[in-house]
Amino acid sequence: MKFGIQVNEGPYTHEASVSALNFVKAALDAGHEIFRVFFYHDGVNNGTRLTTPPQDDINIVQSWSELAEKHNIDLVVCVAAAQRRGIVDEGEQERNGKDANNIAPGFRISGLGQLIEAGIQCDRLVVFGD
Amino acid sequence: MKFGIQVNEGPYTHEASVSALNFVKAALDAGHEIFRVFFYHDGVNNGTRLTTPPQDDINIVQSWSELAEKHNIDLVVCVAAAQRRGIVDEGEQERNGKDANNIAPGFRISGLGQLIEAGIQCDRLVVFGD
Amino acid sequence: MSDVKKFMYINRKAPYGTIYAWEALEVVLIGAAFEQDVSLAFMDDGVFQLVKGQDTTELGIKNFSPTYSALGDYDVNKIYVEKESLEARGLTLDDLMPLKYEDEDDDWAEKDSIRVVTAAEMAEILEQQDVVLSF
Amino acid sequence: MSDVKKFMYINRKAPYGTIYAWEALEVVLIGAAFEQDVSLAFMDDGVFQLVKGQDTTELGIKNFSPTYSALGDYDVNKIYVEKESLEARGLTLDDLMPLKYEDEDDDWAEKDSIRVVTAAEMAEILEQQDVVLSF
Amino acid sequence: MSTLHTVNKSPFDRPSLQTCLRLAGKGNAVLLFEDGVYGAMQGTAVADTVKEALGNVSIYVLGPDLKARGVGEDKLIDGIKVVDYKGFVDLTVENDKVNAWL
Amino acid sequence: MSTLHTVNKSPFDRPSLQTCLRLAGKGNAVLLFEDGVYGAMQGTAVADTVKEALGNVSIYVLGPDLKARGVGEDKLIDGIKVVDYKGFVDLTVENDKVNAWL
Repeated sequence: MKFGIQVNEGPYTHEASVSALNFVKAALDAGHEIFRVFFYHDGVNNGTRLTTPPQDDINIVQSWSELAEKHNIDLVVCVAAAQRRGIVDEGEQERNGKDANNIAPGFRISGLGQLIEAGIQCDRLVVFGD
Repeated sequence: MKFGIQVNEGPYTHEASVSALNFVKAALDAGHEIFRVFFYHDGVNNGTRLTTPPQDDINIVQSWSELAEKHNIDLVVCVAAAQRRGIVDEGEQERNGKDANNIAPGFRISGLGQLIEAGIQCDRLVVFGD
Repeated sequence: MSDVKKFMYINRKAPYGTIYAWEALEVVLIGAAFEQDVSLAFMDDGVFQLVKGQDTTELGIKNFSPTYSALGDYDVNKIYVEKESLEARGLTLDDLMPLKYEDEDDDWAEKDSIRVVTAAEMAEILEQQDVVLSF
Repeated sequence: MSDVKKFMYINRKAPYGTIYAWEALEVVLIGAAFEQDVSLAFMDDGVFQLVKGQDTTELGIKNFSPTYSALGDYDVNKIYVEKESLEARGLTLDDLMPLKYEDEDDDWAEKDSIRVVTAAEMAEILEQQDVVLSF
Repeated sequence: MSTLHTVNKSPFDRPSLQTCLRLAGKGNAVLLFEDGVYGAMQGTAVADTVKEALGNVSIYVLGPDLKARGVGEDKLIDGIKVVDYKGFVDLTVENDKVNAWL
Repeated sequence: MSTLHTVNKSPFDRPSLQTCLRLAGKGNAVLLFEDGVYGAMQGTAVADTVKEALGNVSIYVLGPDLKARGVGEDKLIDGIKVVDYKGFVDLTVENDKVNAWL
């Protein structure tokens, strides 16, 4: 079965990211397809490579990046939500005249249409948030 | 009177940043001193210069930076909270082996002791959060 | 399943205190371009989003409430408000913005988009959906 | 005002669902070095922070509950838990971790840090504080 | 010592107001702001609790947050006073400390 | 069409569980996870509401979230079933859609 996942909260602050990670892993283990993970609201903060979490805790950003690479999962950060919160890739850096970017490997920034498309294309959309 | 301010939530996501900004402005107008604004939890996200908010809305990060410059206010971002959330200055960039930083003008990263010190030194500590 | 899915956006949070209400509306506006069968539900503190007379001037932040009135132009005209949530908050339909749309199947007559429904009716409406987005 | 202030940390949120409980504890640990008069209050869902037997292995995240047991070593030993909040959640003192400290004024006798107090008693304790940090 | 309690949560969404009113000392002040202003409205499911509390504490509500939410002052429970941000600052000065019920 | 409702909020902190149970259709499934697992406990202020709802919907609770919070399975209301993440995924498959009560 084809799943779309929406993540609305930032890592560590709220359990939503970890729940989504565990759900995605379990769905993959059961042979399902993850069509896309869409990061909205503070969920966009899952996509910064500048975090340095405590060594005795999970590295959430890295877990997403590794999962994306291993299973070729589409991790999409909403551009409007990202602009408000300072998540920037090279394209956004140039477009908005910023002097740095912070997007993590495996994530891409795109529009809200990607969420609607996930809703249309997937058999199930599962939302994790606050 | 001497005020310490604690901000626990990120800009836009929660009204706390705007409430704190409006409170600080009103306190300054009334002739009070702002000893320090301490950003904790998701409040550290007030301190990234990489935001590009919509042009028809308040620019919260810039409002803090301007206020800090005009009134010489100490804006302190908690280092532990910042590491979890990817807010990085030059020192943190070097220490944690990051390839970029995103701290906004007028903010500095320091320890939780700065919050306790504000509690000890100030006549009033006012907390804005969720 | 047909090509058109029934999309339901559930709004349960008050405006301004947090950004969920505004960012949910941004999804609805983008989603309108995809020509799906769209409904909005307002319950719990979400009903406060529709209260008329919002004025954010003194806070210095954007007032996004006029956007609700534009929903009709985007063919988003099924807006369900739970009666029980209104009542617990001391509100009636008169306290809400008068959201309208022009019905192309009825000679472009202007009609009300908001329908106040009971919890039991809302439960039935929810059952009929294909995709539920929650804010 | 004396050099020592009465600091109260108010904990009202459940652990793990959000980070407030854990980051509040980090403030308490740092604050302990400042030799102020420290108390902690647990009310509403904050009482869940003290429930014994927490095991986060299957979630794959850090279990920070052992840190509460270390508070006594930091001279943080006034831990007030509101009775009404416990009762609404079906909890008793037996469900909580047995937090202890050694009383240096009483020949290092081991004593309980947790004191279950009524809302009326909690109100009085709050009145006596100089600085309140809320999480 | 007198305390200013601040409540920024909707009383329909969180227990903050209820807990604040249960634990506020006699004669204390309570300021409702952000989504907390909904607690100042007449005719709601919590209005009776708030009216009763007015016998124990003074209750204030932040005008700019009321206006943002379209809540007219004619909709407020009698005895609740509207203040602006300057009034908020004054309340923190008049009381000995601030307790935020987040 | 059958719906899986997910509730990730403590019933003592938010109205999510109450609203979910008010609006869930007969025969629907409800999964309690994250802070929502507190709604599955016996002897609480909301336990009677949850017990009553068991006549209308099936209620599940996520084991890993229970363990994290130190809530033993012996503390659960009779009739609530414990699932792991695989069970969570299965529930989303068995039902036609998922409605998250955030």
